[in-house]
Amino acid sequence: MSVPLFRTAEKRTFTFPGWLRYILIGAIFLIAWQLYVSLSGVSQLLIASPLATLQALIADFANGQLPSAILVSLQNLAIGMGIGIVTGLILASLSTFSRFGRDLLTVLTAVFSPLPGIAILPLTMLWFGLSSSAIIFVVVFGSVWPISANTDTGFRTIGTTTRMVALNLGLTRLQTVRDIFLPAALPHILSGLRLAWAFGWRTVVGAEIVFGVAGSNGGLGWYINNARYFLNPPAIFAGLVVISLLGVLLDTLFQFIEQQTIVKWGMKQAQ
Amino acid sequence: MSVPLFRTAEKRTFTFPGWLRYILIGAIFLIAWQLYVSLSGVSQLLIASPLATLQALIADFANGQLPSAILVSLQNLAIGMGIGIVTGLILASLSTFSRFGRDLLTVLTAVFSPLPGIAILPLTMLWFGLSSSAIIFVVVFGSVWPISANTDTGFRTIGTTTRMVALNLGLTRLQTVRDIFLPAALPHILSGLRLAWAFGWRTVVGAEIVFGVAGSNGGLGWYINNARYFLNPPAIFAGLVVISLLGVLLDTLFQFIEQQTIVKWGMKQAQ
Amino acid sequence: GSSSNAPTSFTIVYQPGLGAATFIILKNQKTLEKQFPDTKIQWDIVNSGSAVREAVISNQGQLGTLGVPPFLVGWDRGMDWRVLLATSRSDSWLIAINPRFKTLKDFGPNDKIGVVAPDAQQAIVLRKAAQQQLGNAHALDRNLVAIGSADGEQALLSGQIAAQLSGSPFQQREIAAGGHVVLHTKDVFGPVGAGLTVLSQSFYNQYPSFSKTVYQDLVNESTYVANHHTEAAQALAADKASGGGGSVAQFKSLLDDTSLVFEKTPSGLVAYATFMKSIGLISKVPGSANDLELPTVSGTGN
Amino acid sequence: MGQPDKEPIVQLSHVSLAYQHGHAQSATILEDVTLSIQRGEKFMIIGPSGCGKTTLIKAIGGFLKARQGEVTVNGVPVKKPGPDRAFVFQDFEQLFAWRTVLDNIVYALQVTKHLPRRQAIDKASFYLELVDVAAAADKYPHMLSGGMKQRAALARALALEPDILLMDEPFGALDAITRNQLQLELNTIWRRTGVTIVLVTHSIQEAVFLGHHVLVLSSSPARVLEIVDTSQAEDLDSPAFTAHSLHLQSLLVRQDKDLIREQVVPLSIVQ
Amino acid sequence: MGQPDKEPIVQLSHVSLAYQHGHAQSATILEDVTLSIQRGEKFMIIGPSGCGKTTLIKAIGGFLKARQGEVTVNGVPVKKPGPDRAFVFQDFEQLFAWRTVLDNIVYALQVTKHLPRRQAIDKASFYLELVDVAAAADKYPHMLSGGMKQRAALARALALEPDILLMDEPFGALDAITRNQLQLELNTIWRRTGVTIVLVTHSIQEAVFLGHHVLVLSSSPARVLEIVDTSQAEDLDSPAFTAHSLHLQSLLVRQDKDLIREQVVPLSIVQ
Ligand SMILES: Nc1ncnc2c1ncn2[C@@H]1O[C@H](COP(=O)(O)OP(=O)(O)OP(=O)(O)O)[C@@H](O)[C@H]1O
Ligand SMILES: Nc1ncnc2c1ncn2[C@@H]1O[C@H](COP(=O)(O)OP(=O)(O)OP(=O)(O)O)[C@@H](O)[C@H]1O
Ligand SMILES: [Mg+2]
Ligand SMILES: [Mg+2]
Repeated sequence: MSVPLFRTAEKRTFTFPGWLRYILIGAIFLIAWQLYVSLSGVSQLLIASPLATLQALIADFANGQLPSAILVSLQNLAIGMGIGIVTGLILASLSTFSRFGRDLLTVLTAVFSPLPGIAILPLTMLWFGLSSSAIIFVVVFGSVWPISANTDTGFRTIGTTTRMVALNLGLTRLQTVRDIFLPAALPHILSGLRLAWAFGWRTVVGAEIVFGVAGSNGGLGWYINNARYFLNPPAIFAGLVVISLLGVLLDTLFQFIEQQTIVKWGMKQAQ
Repeated sequence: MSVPLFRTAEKRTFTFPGWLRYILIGAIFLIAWQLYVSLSGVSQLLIASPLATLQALIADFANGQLPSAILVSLQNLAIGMGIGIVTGLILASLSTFSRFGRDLLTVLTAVFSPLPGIAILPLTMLWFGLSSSAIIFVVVFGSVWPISANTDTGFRTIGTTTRMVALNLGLTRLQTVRDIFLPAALPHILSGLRLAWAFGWRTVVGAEIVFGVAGSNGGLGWYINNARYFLNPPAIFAGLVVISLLGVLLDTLFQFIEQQTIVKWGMKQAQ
Repeated sequence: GSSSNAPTSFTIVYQPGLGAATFIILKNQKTLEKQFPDTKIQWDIVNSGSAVREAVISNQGQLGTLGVPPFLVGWDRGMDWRVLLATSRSDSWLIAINPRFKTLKDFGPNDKIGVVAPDAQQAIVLRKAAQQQLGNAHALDRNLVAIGSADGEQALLSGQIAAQLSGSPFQQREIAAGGHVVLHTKDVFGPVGAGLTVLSQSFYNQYPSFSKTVYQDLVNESTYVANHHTEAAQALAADKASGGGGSVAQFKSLLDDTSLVFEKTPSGLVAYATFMKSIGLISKVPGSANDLELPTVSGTGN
Repeated sequence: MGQPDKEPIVQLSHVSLAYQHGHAQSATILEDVTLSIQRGEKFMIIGPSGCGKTTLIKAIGGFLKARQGEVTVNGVPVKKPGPDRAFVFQDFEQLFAWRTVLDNIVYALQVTKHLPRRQAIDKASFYLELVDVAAAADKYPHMLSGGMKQRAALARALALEPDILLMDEPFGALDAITRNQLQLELNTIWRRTGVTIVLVTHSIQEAVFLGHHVLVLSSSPARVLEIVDTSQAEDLDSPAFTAHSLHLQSLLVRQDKDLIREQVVPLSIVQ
Repeated sequence: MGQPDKEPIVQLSHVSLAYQHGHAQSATILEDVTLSIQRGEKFMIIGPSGCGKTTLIKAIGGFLKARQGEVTVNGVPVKKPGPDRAFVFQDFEQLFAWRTVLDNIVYALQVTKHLPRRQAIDKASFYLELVDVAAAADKYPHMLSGGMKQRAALARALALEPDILLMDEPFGALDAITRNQLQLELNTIWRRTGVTIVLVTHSIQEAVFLGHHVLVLSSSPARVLEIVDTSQAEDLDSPAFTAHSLHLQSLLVRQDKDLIREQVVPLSIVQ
């Protein structure tokens, strides 16, 4: 077979399929974890074993506590990230086409991106009330900067020739952004989205933990915090595992998107 | 003058220098803030005016509280990010050169990057004790993923020809990474560093807020949190302003680095 | 009930824990909803006194529960809130695992003591105790660590901190894990210092009858809880938001413990304020407890 | 082949060009260029490598602003690029990586001519057929050979049916047969549509064979050496053809005197 | 010019090549190619655009693995690329954007030959002088014209003083004079060093003039049409030269029969 030799092709004689390799690594990880808990003599009040975690997972899935917590968090996340993505893309586009937009993005990113969402939660509450809007706002705040920063970098690293072709076709600004800049910057944008999602999650969970706005419908952060409050490490770990699993799921989705776009277009090496 | 017309060249007849435009935008921002506080009738217990903030800034700079808080936070951040950067670059490099490295990075990123540092603080505490090491660890944890993810994307979007030239020169892996991949992926890496710094900050401040090691050596997060507990909004805002100003400072540094590298090399359009 | 003199919406902001039992039962029985069908009653749970304070300042909540010191800080900074009634009176214990710690004198400069927050009742008590036993209110400032109760419990058990001053149910679990009591808060200020239920003066003035009805409901539920530990434990165990997964038996034994009593009369207001002013945390002291109370409890507290 | 109309469509008067990098400016690339191109003529540009051919044709395309002097098209000063001046760039990255070859052309037709998709596909297919890339119509650009990319870009420019075709060494990567074939196709299209053609080439014979006028640039800083009227030299065997070729060659050789160190090979043969 | 040594340095036996994309595989590009290249000879590859010339030379360079058959260099199967087979790529992006032109060559010399910097600079300057890009030695690649980039890449390959020079249309973007000049330089270097040269070109005359053997590929899927011995045809005016040119031309034309629709222009002239 004629394979591009860009990466250690000699060794590629036989490989497991991707999912199997991931599961293998995961299994090794789980075993190490179980062994650490069983053998190190660490207090079971501090760290739960995989088995205990599994039990907690099953129990809290059965009684509906986890599903509803997941739903609440996901909903906050989805709304927040949706707004964050649109805002980030718009900011980056403005930044590309007008000097004022660029200055604004520079100042906004510099001033706001280092501010921790937690630190602005009290203000947020003032504006949005003791509701999930406050959490959604900090998620927007947490995801808009990675998206706009990555998109802006992506836009500004588009090759000169590509830019010139767009100009030659006499595209409107909207067309240029939608049809040229977005696809050309897609590797950057996807990597921004990946981060935005991860940090959006952090913000949702972190905000729920620190600030504990709950009402009857607390999310995953609330679930974890409660478990901590009542010293229930298996539930803490169950919450963390759920967060991770959702992460893995989303990662698969991202890989699929990459495969269908930038890898197919030759803009990025395959995984 | 012959100027590339890639951006609205017609309008570029006269422009203020960059710093002046930023200061202008900043000034407008400050005025809007002062007007909001003065005119909206919002409780001064929740939001401080720019003037009150300035007073608090001056007072707490004079009595040494802020300088020492800044120092503590910056120190935690610098150590944490240093470790995070090196780890991130190593992970991305391993991921490029070995299938196992790639699988490992994929699994690690998917599993760990969505976990909020705050949620793992209790574990961290268990491993590192109630010292700044615990905070440093969560900073590492917070900065390693944006760096490794961006670097990995950068590595994998390097052009085929560039890769082939490196192969043709028969470079060792170390040489390939150091001399080819790192500079070629620099736009991505810098955008990852920018984010890592922003999120590193968030983590430091967030961790200090949640986890506040008090006494004489509290950082900025502790400072803000203390101000919040004792209902002192000007000090809260003074803390936020300091964080932002440090952000602006670092942003200037990043722009300078970009100017001296990827802009000079034609890999990125100038600001 | 009369709804003519009621607000259109009313938000109650409370904190999780055993003291929340009163509110959970009030919520479950929908007493207020029945009395005021035209008022939108909302329940929000937040996890610190300062969050309650922020909710009330921004008028996102009207009725809040919090400890004496955060209440006093708010009052000192000009909030117009007053005490509607007390919720509970608790005794918190300073617990250490290492037998070396018998009194405050045994704590060296590196022995950390965990408290929930720098403005929490526990932090104030510890300073007062330092004043009494060591002659300097700030003698232990360097030892203080702000750490959530749950994290603090873990830190104590794993030896990261030398002692922890929190409350139920953490202190009972810490004792069960081999800890011993170094200090009772009731030994420092006396058996005072309570969880407070507060309301703004202006709200009370605008809706006096509504406020009085809420007060009466809370008094009723508080009495009910005090006399029906089993039912209260069931409510706590069932309410995942504020109870959080404990079993009925666990809650029952915590309620049976005498370190927390459902006490309606505010206490310790003046004592705490006097001390907090003396160490510079607030700038004024009320002439009497009466200055801090709404007519519902006027003249009963101290 | 007939004479072009005697009406200037492109005019440059005393044009100087240079590149701008931030605030620095390169040395002058082209100095004091004055020329006019008649509507419907085929205007060739030749000159030593690196002299400024690309720079000049980019200025006509509107991608560079003149430092001095003025470029007009149809009597109007050139302000920006547009699809009335379809451009074929010198390098291989001018197709959009995220569209198939066919879709690259279809897209260009849709945005510039607002053709319905069906019609755009027909037209695109026609031109792909013409340049013999129809077999790769559904491939993504990164799967094409260098010559195929150039031909596809040519097809896109032709499909736009512009007033002026600006081509920067469009046949540079083609073998003799394909190149010859495309020269003939270009002539056919020109005869049918009367399009004005400006073409940069490094082949003297191509210039004489295709062009009505050949602009010879000196080496840098480039000036106009001569504009040779070759409209009568269409017959390859005519003495005029040979005379023109030798004349152009001598003009170029004079420029490169110092380069010629060894035997001088008849250029008309070895190239 | 003398005869090359009668010792094969490159051998292909029954080699088939195809491209791999993830798990999919392209149609066969080259089929059953068998050939051998003698040490010290100049071996030319011609064929219609898109037939597989680049693919073939990349396989010799070690960038592609044969699907069937074997490629050996010095009797050893080719496993990966190396600086003993210096490669000049077809496209313009083969210089490292982050190094000046001079530094590109200096770097290559330092990593492959471990020359001290001083000496590397001398050698690099010498070769830049040779290809006449010395004036741009301190520029970054993005400031170079297409032809200058190609010449700089050529200088880098020459500077490596390899066993085998693999060149993919190295003179494609050059004007006649520069091209001729470099052909002569190449001959000089070849005579001095006895390097084996494999060169892809689209010019029949270049092939006959430079080459000892000319491999003619058919259009896709490409096969070996004929390997013509042109070692005796070095004199441009000799009948052998003309005969070989006409023969190669007829081989190519046969391939492209269907392409030729109009008049057939003598290829030796118009190209
Ligand atoms: N990465 C790739 N993936 C799939 N197919 C490819 C790839 N690169 C080239 N091809 C196909 O392989 C064939 C030969 O391409 P190659 O680049 O070898 O041609 P070439 O002879 O060098 O042409 P040219 O003279 O135009 O450079 C073409 O049909 C092309 O579409
Ligand atoms: N972006 C740029 N910045 C600065 N100088 C540049 C830039 N692009 C080109 N130049 C310089 O301008 C001069 C002319 O370049 P140009 O690309 O116009 O040459 P050309 O005639 O097209 O050459 P070729 O035939 O090799 O393509 C060269 O000396 C080159 O170094
Ligand atoms: Mg050019
Ligand atoms: Mg090729």
